[in-house]
Amino acid sequence: MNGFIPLWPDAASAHAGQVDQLVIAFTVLMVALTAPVFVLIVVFAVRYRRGKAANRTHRVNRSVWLETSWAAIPFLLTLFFFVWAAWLYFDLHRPPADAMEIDVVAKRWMWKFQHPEGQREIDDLHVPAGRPVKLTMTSEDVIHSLFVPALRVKQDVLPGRYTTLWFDADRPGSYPLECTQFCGTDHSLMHGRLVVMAGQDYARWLAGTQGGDTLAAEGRALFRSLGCSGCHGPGATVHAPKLEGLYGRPVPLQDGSTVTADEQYIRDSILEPNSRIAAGYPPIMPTFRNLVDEGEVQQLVAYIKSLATQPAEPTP
Amino acid sequence: MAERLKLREPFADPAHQAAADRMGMFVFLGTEVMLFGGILAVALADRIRHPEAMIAASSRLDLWLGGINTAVLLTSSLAMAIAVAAMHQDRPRVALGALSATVALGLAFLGLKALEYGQDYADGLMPALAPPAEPTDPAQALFLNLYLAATALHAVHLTIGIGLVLWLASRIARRPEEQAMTTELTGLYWHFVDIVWVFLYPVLYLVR
Amino acid sequence: MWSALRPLLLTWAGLLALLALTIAVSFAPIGPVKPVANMAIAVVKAGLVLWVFMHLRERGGLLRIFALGAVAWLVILMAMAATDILTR
Amino acid sequence: MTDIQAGLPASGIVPETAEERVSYLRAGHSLRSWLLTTDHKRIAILYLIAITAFFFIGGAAAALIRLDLLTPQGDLLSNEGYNRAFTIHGVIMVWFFLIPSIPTTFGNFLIPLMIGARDLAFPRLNLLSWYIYVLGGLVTIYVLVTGGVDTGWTFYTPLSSMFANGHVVAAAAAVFIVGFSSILTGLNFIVTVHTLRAPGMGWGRLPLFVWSHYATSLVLVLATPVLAVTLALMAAERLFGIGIFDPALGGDPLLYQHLFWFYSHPAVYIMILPAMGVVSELVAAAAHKPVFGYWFVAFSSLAIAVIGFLVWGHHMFVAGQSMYASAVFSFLSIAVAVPSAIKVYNWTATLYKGHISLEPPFLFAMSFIGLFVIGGLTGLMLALLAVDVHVHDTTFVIAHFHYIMVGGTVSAFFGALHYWWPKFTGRTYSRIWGRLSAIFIFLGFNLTFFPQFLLGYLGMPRRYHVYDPAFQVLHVLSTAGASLLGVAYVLPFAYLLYSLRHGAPAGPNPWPATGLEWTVPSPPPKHNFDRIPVVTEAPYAYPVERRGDDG
Repeated sequence: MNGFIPLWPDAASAHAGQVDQLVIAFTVLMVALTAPVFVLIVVFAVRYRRGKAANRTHRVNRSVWLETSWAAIPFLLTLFFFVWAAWLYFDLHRPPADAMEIDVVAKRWMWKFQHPEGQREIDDLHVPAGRPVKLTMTSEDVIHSLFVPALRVKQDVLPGRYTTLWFDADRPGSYPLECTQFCGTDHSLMHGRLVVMAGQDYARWLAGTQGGDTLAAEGRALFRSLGCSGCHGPGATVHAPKLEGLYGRPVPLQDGSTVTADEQYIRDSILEPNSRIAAGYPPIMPTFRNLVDEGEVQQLVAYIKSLATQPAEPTP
Repeated sequence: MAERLKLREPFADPAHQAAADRMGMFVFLGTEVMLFGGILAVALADRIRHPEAMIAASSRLDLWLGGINTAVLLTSSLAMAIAVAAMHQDRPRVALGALSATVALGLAFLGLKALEYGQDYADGLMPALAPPAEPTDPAQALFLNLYLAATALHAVHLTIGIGLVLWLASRIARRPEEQAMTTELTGLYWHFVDIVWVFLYPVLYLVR
Repeated sequence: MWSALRPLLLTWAGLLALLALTIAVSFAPIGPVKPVANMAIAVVKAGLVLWVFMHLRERGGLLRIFALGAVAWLVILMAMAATDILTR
Repeated sequence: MTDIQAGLPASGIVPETAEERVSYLRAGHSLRSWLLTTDHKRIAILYLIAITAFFFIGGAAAALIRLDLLTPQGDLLSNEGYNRAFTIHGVIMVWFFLIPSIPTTFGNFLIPLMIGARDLAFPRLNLLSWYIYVLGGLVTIYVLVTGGVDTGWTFYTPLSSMFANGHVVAAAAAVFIVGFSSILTGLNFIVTVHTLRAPGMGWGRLPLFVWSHYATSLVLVLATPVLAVTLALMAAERLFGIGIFDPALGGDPLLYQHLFWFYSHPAVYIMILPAMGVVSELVAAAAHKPVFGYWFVAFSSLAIAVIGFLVWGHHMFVAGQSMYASAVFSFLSIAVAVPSAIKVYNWTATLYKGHISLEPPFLFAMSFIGLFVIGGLTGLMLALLAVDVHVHDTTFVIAHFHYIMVGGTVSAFFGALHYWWPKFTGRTYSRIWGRLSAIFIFLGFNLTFFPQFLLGYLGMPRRYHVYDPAFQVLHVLSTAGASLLGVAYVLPFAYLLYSLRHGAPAGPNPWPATGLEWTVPSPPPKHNFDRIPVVTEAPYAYPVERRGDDG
């Protein structure tokens, strides 16, 4: 994005390159389909000017074949681009399993990022180059939208729900990161930088920043201080679902359906325990909606996910 | 049957004007279908996202009072239809009687509805207006809010309907010979408000 | 006059019967098909009111289209919104 | 116009002509005769005055926005001021200018004349619709004067219902009210076209202007009520705390977006369909030749109206909508572009072997075709899922819909104004100034909005008034274009109003063109036709000008 008038944004990921190819190819098709309209209007306006002699014989006022063809052909050509674009879009919605997980909380007019290693950042996000990164995002108030132009990715951040966004930035550099869903007074100020760093630079950055507990560790502390361990802990006597090995496993619900225990299910069970009650358990869990904010819920979710690897003991 | 109506600008022939008036009324009722349609769409969305909460909240509503109200409104529709038939048979006195029955039944519906609202208010079924002692489950509060919004909008339409019928009755009392068409149009509106309740009743009360 | 009232009274009786039916159906343990049954009965009741009380029986096809056209657009709104909510 | 070669009209005051003395303009001089009129022509004039006022208020807000964006830090307005400026610009332009512009002025005036009727089916409802419009307008002026609203014209919840601090409920009430004005206009047109066509005026003989207004009316009548109930629910949530979309209760903010866009995408077809009807008339009159493929163009209006209801999800590709639903909406959004492609190609084919004159209205029509094509194609690009992920909610989208709404609908509005002005007022205007304003509007418009395509792809978010300094040059170009556009828009009102006093009498058919409205005197008498005409031939039956024209 250099030069006196910037004309094309930087591309910092393979996906960005593919979107650029799609846009350029589609523009070529569009110019091909519409150049005749612009040219012919001018040509006809000159050649068939009122009062000017011209060969106006054989005027045809309808031709079903011609009209059907210039309706169908552009449609079919565009369908090819529809499939190409849909393929890229579906690819955006399927994060790789080994992606690095970063939790994001959007709050009126700032972005809060939480790295699994415990680092916390406001508005700026440091990520390693060449590794897929998956952002799990939620909002504490209104709808925001995380947009990184250099990666050609954008995803709205909704209150009361997790939305995800993943990217694999391969070119180190500092790229703008913005909020693109109008969220109130300082919507224009809710931007920051996505700093993509080469492997060792990122490691040095990680070491340099104050290495507090990892996200899961803070989650465990919260798990104990809020009293969750009283029911869900190993030595608990209360009949409550065991959380070891829960993450990613299908959970049978009381109304007979089953749901996989993803971040969304764990979050909902913390904030609205009665929404989807596990089968065979009484709905006695209190809501923690006013006790924890979204950032702390993400820490609890990180802790429960860290329990996924331990074997589940038989429930008492 | 010759259309008994007051001819007005651009129309020269009564049957032509009658057809236009009926078409205009049905197009207007089409817009009302889309207005209440928005609320039914919200109900469908809530039903898909929170099935058990919907069932739990709906079962807390007074099914029988709703049922009686539906019967009252259906009967008022009958009375309205009789009024329309009477006006087409040129029997204004019978029509006035039927219209007063329609108004009475309409007011009865509103009265029962107000009674029900009082009951709901006391039972904490209106979380937005009177937060109950022990807080209702959020998803149930969602349904109860929708119940309040939908029945309030319907009650507003019913009140407008009652106003229209009273205005119509006063016109028939003064000059009965030209009011057949106006009676039929008011009847169409009244029957539409009844149809809205025919759908609102199962959507709100019978979610079992 | 009586000949005009007869269809109205019959329709009214039909409507009340359908009301009783819909309440009864809501108690019957028929599980997932219940909302469909509720709506079907409501559609029949609405159809009766439209056909007899609103005299659609005596009206031409065009007016019937006008009377029922809007319902098609409502179905578009509900169906496409539901596809999103169900497959989210 | 052929007989008046001089560019400027005859100098000095032109006395009242015979037609004017008996025309609808002179049927009653008192204010009361205007404010209580049920004559569709007078109501059209009342609407023309009202929407022009709102056009300039909305335009002023746009000027504020463009001036504020001159500098990267946005020095003219505060954050709050900028948010309220673009919100009031959106609300006024969408609901108080674009949606009513062509149907309530040219639709009201011309549909009865074009189908051979003395008035619309419900004249009193027509006047009521104007009063409802004015009431909605007054509430909007109240909102504007007392501080405005800061939610954007889209009023997304939960921002609008729980966090915004402007006059959200009053703005929602204003839009709720003005919605009923559109419903009444749509209802009036549908019943009029069905019941008041002159003998012999079958559906195959309707001018395409009437076809497009019929399709617009279907959309008006079926979509607007959903907006009314959505804004009512949002206002209830804000005022009484009746949470319907409240995420804390488990409500779905996307449900608000589904209901809002179910109206708001068909609303953009309400804005463009009448413009397409105008352009069909202008292209036929410019080429002095029937429109190529009458039935295809007529049915493409209906197709746009119907398919327009199936595509709203393309506003929500990144909003958290399921990817399967997004794919369905993306496919249907590509399908909805097909009828528009038919129209554009058919208009171009109409010019082939015509007798093309470049009078001001026909210049506006050609600039419509050019700008609408660019707007339509960038719309197709936005319908592609992966592209929309990048450019959604950036100035690329702003440029796209301004190319269609300003490049399209406003150009067609000015084209219609210049084409039917002689019929409205019986006076002709200066053709030189007419052509100049068309050219200035075309240049100013492109200079304003083409840079915003580039800015959008570069990643300049929408509704931002602080931006990366590297974007400043493009913003300055855009603001320069906006100032040229602002001046160009004032020009027509100068020479058109001047023509009221000084314009030469236009006569019944100045262009000359076909259509029943050109068979009555200009300005037409109050009762339109002395005798209701009997239609015997197809529309656009232009006489063959030269031997062998028809081969």
